[in-house]
Amino acid sequence: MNDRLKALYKTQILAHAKNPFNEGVLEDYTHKLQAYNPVCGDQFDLYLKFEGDVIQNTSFRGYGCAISKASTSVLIKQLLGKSKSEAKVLVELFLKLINPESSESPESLTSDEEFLAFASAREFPERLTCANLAWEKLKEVL
Amino acid sequence: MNDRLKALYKTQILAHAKNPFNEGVLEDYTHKLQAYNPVCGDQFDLYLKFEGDVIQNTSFRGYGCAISKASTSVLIKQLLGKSKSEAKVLVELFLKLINPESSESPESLTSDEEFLAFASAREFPERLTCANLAWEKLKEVL
Amino acid sequence: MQSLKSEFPIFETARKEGRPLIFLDNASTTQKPQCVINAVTGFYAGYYANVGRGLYWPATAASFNYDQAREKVRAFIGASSKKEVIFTSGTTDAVNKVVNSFLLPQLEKGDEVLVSEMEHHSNFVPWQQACQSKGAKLKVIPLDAGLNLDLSKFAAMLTDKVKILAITAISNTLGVKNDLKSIINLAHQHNIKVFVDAAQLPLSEKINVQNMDCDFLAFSGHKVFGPTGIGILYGKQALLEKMSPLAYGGGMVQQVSIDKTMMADLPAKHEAGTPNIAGTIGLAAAIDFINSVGVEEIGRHGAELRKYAVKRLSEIEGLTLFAKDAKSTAILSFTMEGIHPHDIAAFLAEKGIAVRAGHHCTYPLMQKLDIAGTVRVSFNIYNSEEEVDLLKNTLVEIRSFFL
Amino acid sequence: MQSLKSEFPIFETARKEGRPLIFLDNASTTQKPQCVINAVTGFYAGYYANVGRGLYWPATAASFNYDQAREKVRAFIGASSKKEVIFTSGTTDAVNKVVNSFLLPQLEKGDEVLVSEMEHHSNFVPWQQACQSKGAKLKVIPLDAGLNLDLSKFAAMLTDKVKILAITAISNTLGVKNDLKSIINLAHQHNIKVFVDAAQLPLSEKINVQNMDCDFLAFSGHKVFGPTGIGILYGKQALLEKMSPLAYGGGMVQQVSIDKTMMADLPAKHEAGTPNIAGTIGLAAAIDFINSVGVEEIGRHGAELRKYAVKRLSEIEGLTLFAKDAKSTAILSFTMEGIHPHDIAAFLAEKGIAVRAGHHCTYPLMQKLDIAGTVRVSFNIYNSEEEVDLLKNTLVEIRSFFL
Ligand SMILES: Cc1ncc(COP(=O)(O)O)c(C=O)c1O
Ligand SMILES: Cc1ncc(COP(=O)(O)O)c(C=O)c1O
Repeated sequence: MNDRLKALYKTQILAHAKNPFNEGVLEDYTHKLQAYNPVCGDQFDLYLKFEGDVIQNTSFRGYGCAISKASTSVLIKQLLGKSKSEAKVLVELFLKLINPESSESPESLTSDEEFLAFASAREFPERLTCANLAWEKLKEVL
Repeated sequence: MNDRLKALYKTQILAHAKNPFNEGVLEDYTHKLQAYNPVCGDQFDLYLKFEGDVIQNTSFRGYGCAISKASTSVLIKQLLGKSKSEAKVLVELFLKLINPESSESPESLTSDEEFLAFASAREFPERLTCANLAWEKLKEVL
Repeated sequence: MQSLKSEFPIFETARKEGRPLIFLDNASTTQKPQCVINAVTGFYAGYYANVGRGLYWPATAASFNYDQAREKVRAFIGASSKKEVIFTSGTTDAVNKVVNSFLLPQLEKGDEVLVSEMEHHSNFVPWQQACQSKGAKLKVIPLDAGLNLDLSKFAAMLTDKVKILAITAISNTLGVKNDLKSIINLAHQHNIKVFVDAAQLPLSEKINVQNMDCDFLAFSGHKVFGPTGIGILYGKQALLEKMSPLAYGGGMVQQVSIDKTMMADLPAKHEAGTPNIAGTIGLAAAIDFINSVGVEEIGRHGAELRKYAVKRLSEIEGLTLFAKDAKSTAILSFTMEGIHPHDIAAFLAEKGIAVRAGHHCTYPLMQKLDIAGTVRVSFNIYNSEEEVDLLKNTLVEIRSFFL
Repeated sequence: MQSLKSEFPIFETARKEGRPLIFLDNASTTQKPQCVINAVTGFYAGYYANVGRGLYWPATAASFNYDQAREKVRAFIGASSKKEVIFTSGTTDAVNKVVNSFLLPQLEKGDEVLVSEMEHHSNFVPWQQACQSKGAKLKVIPLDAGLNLDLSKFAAMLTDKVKILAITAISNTLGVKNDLKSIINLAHQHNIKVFVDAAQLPLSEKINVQNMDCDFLAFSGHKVFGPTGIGILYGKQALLEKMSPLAYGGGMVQQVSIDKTMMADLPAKHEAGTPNIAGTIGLAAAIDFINSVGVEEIGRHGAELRKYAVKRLSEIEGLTLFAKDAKSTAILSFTMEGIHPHDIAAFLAEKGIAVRAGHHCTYPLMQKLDIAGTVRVSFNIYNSEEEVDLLKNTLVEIRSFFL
């Protein structure tokens, strides 16, 4: 297989796509968001439970390609226990990381392996909407 | 001026355009036809007075370029005194004469100067609808 | 067929990281032979002008070629008169215009419109929205287990409430071809007009609208080697004459006064504004090209490649083929267990293999199949069995990478 | 400017009986510079694919360029967002779509629509027919003696019955330019929306829709050095969001089920079907070309040639110039006593001079002027004073031949 693409899909992404974090419906959610990509039909429901300013619990359910699923899974995992403002910082970081027009190198932005795995998305602008689907949606409640 | 075009407009056509035959309204007409070219707005009313099978009187009134006016004038002149079937033959002859796809040479079709003047229209397919405007309309009553 | 590939410059010039383009997305759009590109360029560089009213060269040359293009389309679809050929900007444009000018003025509450479950959105949503705006009912002809139109259910839907049947000739997702002649015959027995979405038909078989007896038919130039932005609507002359104009504007009037407009005769009546002249000239060149190869030849090659692909892809474990036995078309859809169509398409793209993944603008069909999408491959004259082999081998690699 | 002529291949290749083409029919359509032809060819031969959904190269390249074209148009007209730029097949298409999606759903018996007496049929007939279908009233703003819009009569027509004002920026027959900024301002004071027919505007002055504050604006690519079959509709975002889609089909939906369709966001919502991708890419190249020369420069050159033509043609006896003093446009109409416009055009054509004769799709204006047609000359960057001189001399010859 092609190395460039393999880099994108490498272990982190495949791992999350195959074994997503907190997949399922969260019964006592405070926020439910639907991340939907009309171009490809990918669709994820995100469930968040806020207590005050803090995201106490998260889950998601839906359907999409490996990249959108993994990126949603990473989001759901990373949000856990974060405050609104912390979550905001995280989302900005992730979007910068995958932005092909970003001038900063991925490694200068973070050392988190889960995040860095998505940096290769920069080379695949057509997959950008897969990688940022859930993250862009989350912005709406932050 | 260009000889090719001058040939088209030569004396017969200019003469008819400037001094049309029987221009005006015929009061006691039996048939009135409107020849209209939507592409350029040229428009002529043709008045015919049939007595039995014979066209006893004719006239026309309207507005158009030199070619459409002259060809209408020639039509109005040539129809005078003709029977329906004679008129039919005339119209067919004229249309053949100006048809760029016709295989017969103009001279083999007629020696009538008034007719032959229009043969150059073969070289100007874009003016065909000028030259045949009234003649095509007349077909409807023959 | 392979020799024809050299007539398509994209396969010469285009390399992605050294790899040639293997274009298996022909149901979406087709590549352009040099003769079509030359026809468009030759027009712009050699005799460009507007059509219809100019007395000067190059306006006369442009008008002549525009008129010739209409004649070529007429012959291509076997219509009896050029008056029945209306240029549009594509299939979708044609559907919308027939909905607006033919259906809507007569559609009333309680009326019905028939479409099928395999329609492309372009031949589904316009009819659906028209029905909703008038309180009419959109009825959807279901597919049977083999993913063919359920003809007995269809027969039961034919009532005198139905104002029109809009049906595709070939499913752009499944490659299933409908038996239009008998479908139209049945519909006509109930005085139902039939609109045929022929977007996928012209490279599959020779179209003959008189033989088919459809009331309307449309296709797009870009799917038959022609330029983008051009398409045709065929309509029976009596219908086109009765309908109000598809659009209003320059070129379609006889006379305009402040109170009244007299419309021009067919076909001008339905073509308002400056047409896509270069598009018609390119489409004419595409038709010449198709005729020089032969529609039957093109159709046979595509169908053979589909058959070969069915055979080769069947060897892959966990791969599901849809409408496997569909005949004489060049379109094939499949899914692979546990791997999302987009991931498959992305990996194929890295090998230079262009396929389409997703719903293919056929959501209702996806719902029926209960899937979010498929991978679709669709063949044309520049494709070969070797390319199918490469497709197969790459799919095997993908499977082992993901699973 | 003369050096630019060499960028238009038609002037190199085209000879009619040895004579070069003198193209004075630019209000009808414009010739194409090599860079526009190359952009179209480069797309077809180098990276052709459909846009929007493909994950493979060349689909990503096609999509990128398509999106870039929209951005170029946005900047070209000074819109605040790409969402406000909708691709159409031309000005006429844009007018019809605004009539269908914006006006008709709200138009009621007794309502009024305003147009002017100088409108092109494309910005007249669609509104007229819409009014007739609903029992609404089309009101026509008259021209004053100088053939400018009669602004005091216009002001008196502004009532709350008026649903929309559709007005041209520049008369394609007279070359008269309207003071849109104050017209729109006045209309807005009465809450009347304004549609601007900008077909003749882009090569006359820099467009800025935000400054002009129009609600809708449209022009055609082929009149600004671009390909045929492409045009744009600008609309204020809030209006485009509220309106129902201009057409339905593939590419403009979020989700479709048998009962319901959810439309996509702007601008996709208003663009159904495969777009004229090559057209948008060619239009983008045309905009680059215009920007490289400078809109002001192009406008000035055209206006100067008009002024020069007014001076030279005034020397001819029996020649009547219309709207002689119209400023800063490149269009000039005239008649010659005793000689029909078509005869003049035909003789000019024999010298290789391309002009237009007739009603120029402005019948209402012809009725006002009480003539059947005019000869119209319209200038562009590849025209020169020498060509005007030749025009003048040939007109003198024609006069002596006919009289
Ligand atoms: C003022 C004006 N409006 C509208 C149009 C129609 O443009 P198109 O034919 O490109 O749709 C034209 C050109 O013919 C025009 O000059
Ligand atoms: C069956 C079918 N109908 C309609 C269309 C729409 O064609 P276009 O996008 O060219 O208008 C397509 C292609 O996308 C199609 O395959």
